[in-house]
Amino acid sequence: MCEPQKTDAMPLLQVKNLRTYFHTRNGVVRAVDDVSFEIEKGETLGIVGESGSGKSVTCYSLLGLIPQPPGRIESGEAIFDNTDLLKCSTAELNRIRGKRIAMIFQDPMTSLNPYMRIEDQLIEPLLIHEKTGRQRAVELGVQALKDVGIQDAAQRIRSYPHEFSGGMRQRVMIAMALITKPDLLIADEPTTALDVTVQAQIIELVKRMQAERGMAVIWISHDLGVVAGLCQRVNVMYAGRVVESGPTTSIYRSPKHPYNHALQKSIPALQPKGAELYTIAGMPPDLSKPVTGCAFMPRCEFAQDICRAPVELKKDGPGHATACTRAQRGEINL
Amino acid sequence: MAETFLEVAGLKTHFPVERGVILRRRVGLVKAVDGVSFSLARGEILGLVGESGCGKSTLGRTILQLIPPTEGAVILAGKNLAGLNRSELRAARTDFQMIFQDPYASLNPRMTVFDALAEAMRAHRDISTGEIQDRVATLMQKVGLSPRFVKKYPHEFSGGQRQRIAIARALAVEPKLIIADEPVSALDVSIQAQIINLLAKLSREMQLTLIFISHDLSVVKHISDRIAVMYMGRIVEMGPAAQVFERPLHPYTKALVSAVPIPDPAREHQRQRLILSGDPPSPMNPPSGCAFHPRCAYAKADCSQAVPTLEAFDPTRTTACIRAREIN
Amino acid sequence: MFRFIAARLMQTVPVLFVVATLTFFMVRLVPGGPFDAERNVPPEIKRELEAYYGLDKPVFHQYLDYLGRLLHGDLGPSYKYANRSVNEMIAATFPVSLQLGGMALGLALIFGVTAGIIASLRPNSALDYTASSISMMGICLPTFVLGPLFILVFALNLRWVNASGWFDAADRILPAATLGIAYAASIARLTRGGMLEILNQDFIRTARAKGASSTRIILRHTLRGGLLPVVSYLGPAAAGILTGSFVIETIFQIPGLGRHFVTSAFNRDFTMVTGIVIFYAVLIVFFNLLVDIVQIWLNPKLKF
Amino acid sequence: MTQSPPITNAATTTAEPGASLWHDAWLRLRKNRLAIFGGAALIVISLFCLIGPACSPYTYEQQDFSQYAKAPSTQHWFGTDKLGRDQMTRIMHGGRISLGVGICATLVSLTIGVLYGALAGFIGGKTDATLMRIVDILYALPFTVFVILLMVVFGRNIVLLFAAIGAVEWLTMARIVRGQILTLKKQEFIEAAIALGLRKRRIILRHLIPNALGPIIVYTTLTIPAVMLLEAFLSFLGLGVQPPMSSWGTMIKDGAELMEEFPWLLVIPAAFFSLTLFSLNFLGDGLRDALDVRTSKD
Amino acid sequence: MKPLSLLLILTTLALVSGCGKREMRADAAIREQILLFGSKSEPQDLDPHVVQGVGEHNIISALMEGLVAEDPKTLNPVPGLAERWEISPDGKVYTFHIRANARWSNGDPVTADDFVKSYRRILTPSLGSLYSYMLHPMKNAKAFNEGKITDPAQLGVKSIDARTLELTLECPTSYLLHAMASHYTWWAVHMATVEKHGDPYKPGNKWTRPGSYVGNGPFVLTAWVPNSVISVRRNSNYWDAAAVRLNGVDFLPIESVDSEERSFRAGQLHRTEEVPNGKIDAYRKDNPQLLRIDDYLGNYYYRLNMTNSALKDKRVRLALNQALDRQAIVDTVTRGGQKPAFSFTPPETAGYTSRAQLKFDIEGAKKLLADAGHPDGKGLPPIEIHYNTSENHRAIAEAIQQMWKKNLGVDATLRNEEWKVYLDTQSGGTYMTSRAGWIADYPDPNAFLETFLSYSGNNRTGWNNPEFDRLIQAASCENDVNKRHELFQQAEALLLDELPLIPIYFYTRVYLLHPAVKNWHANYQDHHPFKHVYLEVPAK
Repeated sequence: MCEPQKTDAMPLLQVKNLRTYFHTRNGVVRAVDDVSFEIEKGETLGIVGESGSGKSVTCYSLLGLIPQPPGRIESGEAIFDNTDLLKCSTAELNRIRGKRIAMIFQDPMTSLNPYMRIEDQLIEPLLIHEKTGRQRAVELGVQALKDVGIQDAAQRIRSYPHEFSGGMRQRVMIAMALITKPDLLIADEPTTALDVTVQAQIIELVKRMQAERGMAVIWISHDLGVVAGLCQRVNVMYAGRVVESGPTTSIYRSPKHPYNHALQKSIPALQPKGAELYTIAGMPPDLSKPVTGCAFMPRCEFAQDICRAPVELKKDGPGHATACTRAQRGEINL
Repeated sequence: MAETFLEVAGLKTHFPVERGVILRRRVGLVKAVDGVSFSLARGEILGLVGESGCGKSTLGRTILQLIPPTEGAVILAGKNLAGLNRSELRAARTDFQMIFQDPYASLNPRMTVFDALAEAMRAHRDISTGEIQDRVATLMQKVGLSPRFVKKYPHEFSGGQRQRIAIARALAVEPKLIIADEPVSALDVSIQAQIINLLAKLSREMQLTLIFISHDLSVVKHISDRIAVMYMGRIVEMGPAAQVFERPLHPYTKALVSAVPIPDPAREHQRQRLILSGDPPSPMNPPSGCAFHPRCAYAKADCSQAVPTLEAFDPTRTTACIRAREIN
Repeated sequence: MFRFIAARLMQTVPVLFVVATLTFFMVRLVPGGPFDAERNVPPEIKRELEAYYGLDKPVFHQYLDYLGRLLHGDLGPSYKYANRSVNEMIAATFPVSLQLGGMALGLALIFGVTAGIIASLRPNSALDYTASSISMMGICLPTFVLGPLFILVFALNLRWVNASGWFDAADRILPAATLGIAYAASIARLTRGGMLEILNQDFIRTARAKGASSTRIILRHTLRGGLLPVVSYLGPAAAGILTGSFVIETIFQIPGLGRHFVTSAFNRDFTMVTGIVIFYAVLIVFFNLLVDIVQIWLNPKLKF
Repeated sequence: MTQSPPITNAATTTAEPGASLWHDAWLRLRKNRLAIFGGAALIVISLFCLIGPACSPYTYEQQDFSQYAKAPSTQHWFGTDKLGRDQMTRIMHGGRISLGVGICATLVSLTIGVLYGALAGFIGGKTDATLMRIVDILYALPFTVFVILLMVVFGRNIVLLFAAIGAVEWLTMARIVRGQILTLKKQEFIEAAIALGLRKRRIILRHLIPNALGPIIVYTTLTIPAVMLLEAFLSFLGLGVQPPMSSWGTMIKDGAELMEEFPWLLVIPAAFFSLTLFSLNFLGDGLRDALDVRTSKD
Repeated sequence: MKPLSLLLILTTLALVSGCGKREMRADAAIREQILLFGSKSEPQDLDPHVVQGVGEHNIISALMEGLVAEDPKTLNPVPGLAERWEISPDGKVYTFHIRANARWSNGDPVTADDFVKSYRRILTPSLGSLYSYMLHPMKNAKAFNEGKITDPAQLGVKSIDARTLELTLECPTSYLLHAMASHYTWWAVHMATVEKHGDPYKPGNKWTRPGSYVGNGPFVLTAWVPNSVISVRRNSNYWDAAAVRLNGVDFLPIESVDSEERSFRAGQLHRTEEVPNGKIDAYRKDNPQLLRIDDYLGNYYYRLNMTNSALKDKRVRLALNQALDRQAIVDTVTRGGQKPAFSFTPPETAGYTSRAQLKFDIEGAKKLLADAGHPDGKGLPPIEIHYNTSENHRAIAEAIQQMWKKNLGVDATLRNEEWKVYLDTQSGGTYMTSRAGWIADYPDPNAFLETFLSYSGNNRTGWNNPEFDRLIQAASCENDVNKRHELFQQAEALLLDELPLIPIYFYTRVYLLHPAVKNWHANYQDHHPFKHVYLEVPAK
């Protein structure tokens, strides 16, 4: 159920204490475990983390795209324009999805329906949400394709996805997401499957569209480099939790959390050539086993006994927060 | 530089494009690899970069004779692999191995690590069970895995561990050349570093010649001695890794370098980015002349005339651009 | 497309040739001839008959004769039904089987696809299990149980329809239902599997993210791909179903090709058997072709 | 930090036993109640058929004309048939035949189909086209004539029946396996096996077929009931098992015509048949889910 | 469980909505005087000179008539197309006088010449008539039929004038009139029509299609849908059309006994060919008025292969025979009122009953077997019972297998073969014991006994006895009925003593008949001339 809330200076989207668990045969996997963040109108938020860190699940939870079962949203709220997305019925959610919040996905090869023409998929949001006449919708669709830089849009709109390259498909996805002029675009690793050259194009495209339309963007990526150039703020996630959050510059220039720090040290691009790369020992924790305390502790070179105690994300600078007990105590300085 | 260990000369791999379920008819020819020549010294690491579809994986597989070459020679330690018959080739495979991109797909899910490694060892010679056990244990340790896990199945390992197993399997036949096809692109950032370190160490310790294929220039730069940049089936630039990365000669390499995102907001915002427009052209219908000219910021009328050849720019570097000297 | 069809038809020729050859010799290998009867046939008479039908010539000679006639589309005379030709008998019996099979196929598709879709909407729910169990029952109950059961209830007790024969429109109902149920069950399973496969694809998530309703997702996004397995199943199935089922045609006393074929095999009506096999092979080829065309139409990735 | 062994405690060298996919599959299967029920039912039915006759006071062919088609009673739990034979004993024996035909014919089809399909799929190209065309041709051949021919050429016996049915059923199996192999062939581990210089035979037997086992097993569990039905159909034509032996299929067929007069002659064998079929289906579905690599990843 | 519960639910439904049922086809047909006749199998053809089956007889007898017809009750010869005939004292020359008003269905008069031409046609070898030997009693017919003489004029048939036909025989043949009345091979075809549709002396002539068919019987062919229905309707040109009460007959070839029975119950048939034997009891109990069990001129027996070493010993054959409880077989297995057979020829076949009778004597059988060196079956190889695929044959074989096992300790195996394979095995003589049956073409002991002539193609046991051959040959030319029967008695006694066969039972015809069918009389050939049959709504 949607409960309209009366607040004035609300951010565009405010997520509080989101917990999404998967109830699998092998136990409960705590994919997202108490995540809170917010995003203002027109802002770009990056969510960074390794695979399995819960960054995608967070966003899927918001739009009700978690397969249920086995997934279940255990708690939390996500207030979007006075509406709690997590408590909406499917019908209510359907009015928001694709209209006010749009999403693009990691793999453009599989995210477009191979059995439908580009045209039909592209204009579907218009037909569903705006009751646009088909002819008008096609005109808008052609325009949208032109906007994302597809030549011969009027002809190519009749093609099937497999006739397009990966980059072009991702452009189509973007055109499709933006065709209803949404307030928020959630991009789930949209460039991971693409070549660097195409990735650069897509990033430029999203930047441009954002500038033109003033929408907010949540950009999920495992690539620190991509996020660095694009986002104003970044959340770093590890094992289903946000471990560090802050303005992009401070996240990169003055990392506070050892995980964030270690991650940046292991990137070849930032290291001198030929030098042995920094590696993080061990593996991410098994999320089906409950983790008390800091989830990164077993791999952390700064770990001490105190890290076994529960840790919270605490503010430690202007717009910056870290979830590291020792950092919060000022014991480590990276 | 030491003597030549691997020489690839005028290698071409062309695929006919056929249509029709029954009445197969050739509708075109994809020149996936179209005249590639280079040579490597023993223990050298060559980075091979390019966009997807540029032919770098096909080149790798053609060198290893997993795909029969259309033309050209692959001379490994004085033996032309392209000229071997089937049984000779099978026997020769102990000299060169491949590491694949997807560690989930490259291991047989129904075989234990031990079986996979033992099979590789037995493939070319008879050795006793005891010896196999010893060697498997050594091999496991070499790639950083505990020998205790030899009886486990691939699905019980993480992606990074699987990639180590795949590396161990490749090493099991004691090859001299390894081609690693995007070995880290399916792995998480923190795991990537481990695998890169491992490959670098192995190459160093075992005098392995390594061809490291990747689309990620920053990774390639880090590990390679030299870098070859491929575009549309040809090498457009080749040279020492640092030089290619710091001061690219070919416009395409420039674009490639420029497109690499830098995880530093300040640098990222400052730098001048050269963003290519459009996608690579269709390999079935390549542009005339320099294949890159339609996307090239420096293109002139001449560029669509003749296919530029790979020419020496300075003693260590070669490039295939007719305007190389003008623009650099 | 024209070239595709032409090429496929060209390919048929060797297949038919091999089928015709194999069958020709196979039926002659089986003991017993067309003119053997319980009452001894005097050898002189048998000789005359065999001479008339050319059975006195060396087998290879007969074979060449047969192929010669086959080229003209003549499948020869029936040995058993003295005044009829094979072409005539096929022309008389095939339309009946075609009609029966067509109706059965229609029923099977309607019920099978519906049940499959329903089951796929909520996999592993009570609804799914119900739909699956019903369809499994269709597989479990052999037609020779189902047919008599239907007759008992609808013809003998309710008197709604006839117990046998192929005269009124109402005579079509029971056999078509009996024949259709077994196929409906398989189609339901395939549909369920196909739909689930597609529903797990990324692009369905895309559609949901667009705010598409479940109905829209099923009808517009899933059905086309989800039905592909059904289509490829239908090729051989249709050839089988349309050429008639011996059991059904026997139970319901339907003058179709299936019963006629088995009877002919038992009668050692060589020409009839060979003729029907060739006809059947042509149908199989035809339906496979049809299925390929439909698949190409359904799946944009395939090209002629 | 240098090259770090990511797995701690590398001290001991005794190998830990690995959980094979089969073991994993078994663990998953164990949680699927329907599949376990199916498996248990199959075991119970098999034991009933195998051990039952030894415990029965009657033999399957022993006729008692005074007991003409009697309904189930304390004396004959499942009733008697038209020759006054104890139906329970006949069901046990019939089960042996039906299950035997089902399993043996399926094994025949499995062996031929898997090898043929794997060969066609792995070699590919012209060989594949030729092999598959042969399958097409065999599909078009009349099964009835074929079986009569086999019966006649080799004489009638039950082994032949298995062989005949299996020899027909393998066609579909070959197609399925070929399809699987075609997909598997593109997997990197096959390329790796080629790169290792393994022999073709080894690649097919050790790498391809084991990985196609999932669909093969599922199709096998579907083939068994199909074969049992086919046996009934052959009996319908008079080509099935040799009297006085009977199979469930022939019993159902005979019972179907007398369902009004002597319903137990249909209902009891049909119940056994259906139970077996349902059990096989549940087990098959369970196995498919248990062996599915995709589910095993999550 | 499912079928039963489903059945229960549906039956309840049926009872609830039982009212307002459709009118049954059979009831409508009674008003229309159309007989709905279940005729088992699709006829090979309707050309009386080509076909061979019993089923074809029913249809052809509606379309054609012989010179002599059958009395509907006794089947004794009565005038048919011929109004009268004379027989020469030596019994060798028959002269028939054809009715003046006998006409073909196209209006042409029936002439003596039609018969001459027809008999020439059926005896012409190239036609390949399977049943032409029925005419062999005619002078020179056999020689002509076998191609030994080619001049048709030498045949013992000639037209004296347009309406007078003279038949000359080889031997006096006492059953000739019976044969001419009951067997279609003796009937004529309209040669002009046959010639119009193809070579009359070759098979495959298409004159027998609806619209082309020209007959001289009470009905004409109006429709023929293969495997579905053959309709005949009143022939206004029939000489006795006024006496015909049916408007027509629909023959429905229903191969499956069970389907046929269900069709009868669903009101789609007035008469069935058979009754599934599992259902006979139910009818006997609940609907005896529908069930007909008529004695039938046929026997069911087991052939014993005389070339088989185990069966060469007469004592073994006798033992096997004496161990059979025939009464139990007919009571429990066949259940159709069949008579246990203790002789080969059915009792009262044209006034003949075999004096020699076999017996059921287990102790005697055991002793015989022991005498033969096989006490309790020891040393005797398993007796293989060969039969063709059929529920009944199987059940009987299973019962006999049990009896031999139980009564003699002899093992038996069953060998079931598909019909044509079975025939092939039979004629190849590669069986041990084998199920067989024989239905007489005409009511005479000869029809049975001649099958065991050493040169008969129907013998198939390898048994040959010159004395037997001599007796049968003598009987066939014997004009005196008593002397003739005595010869048969001797022959049969010889046969039963040597026992190359084990008679099991004499056939009955078990079928269902709608009570509305009138003038339908039980008789041992199951012939019910349609001319006399009519339908009448039974009084409620």
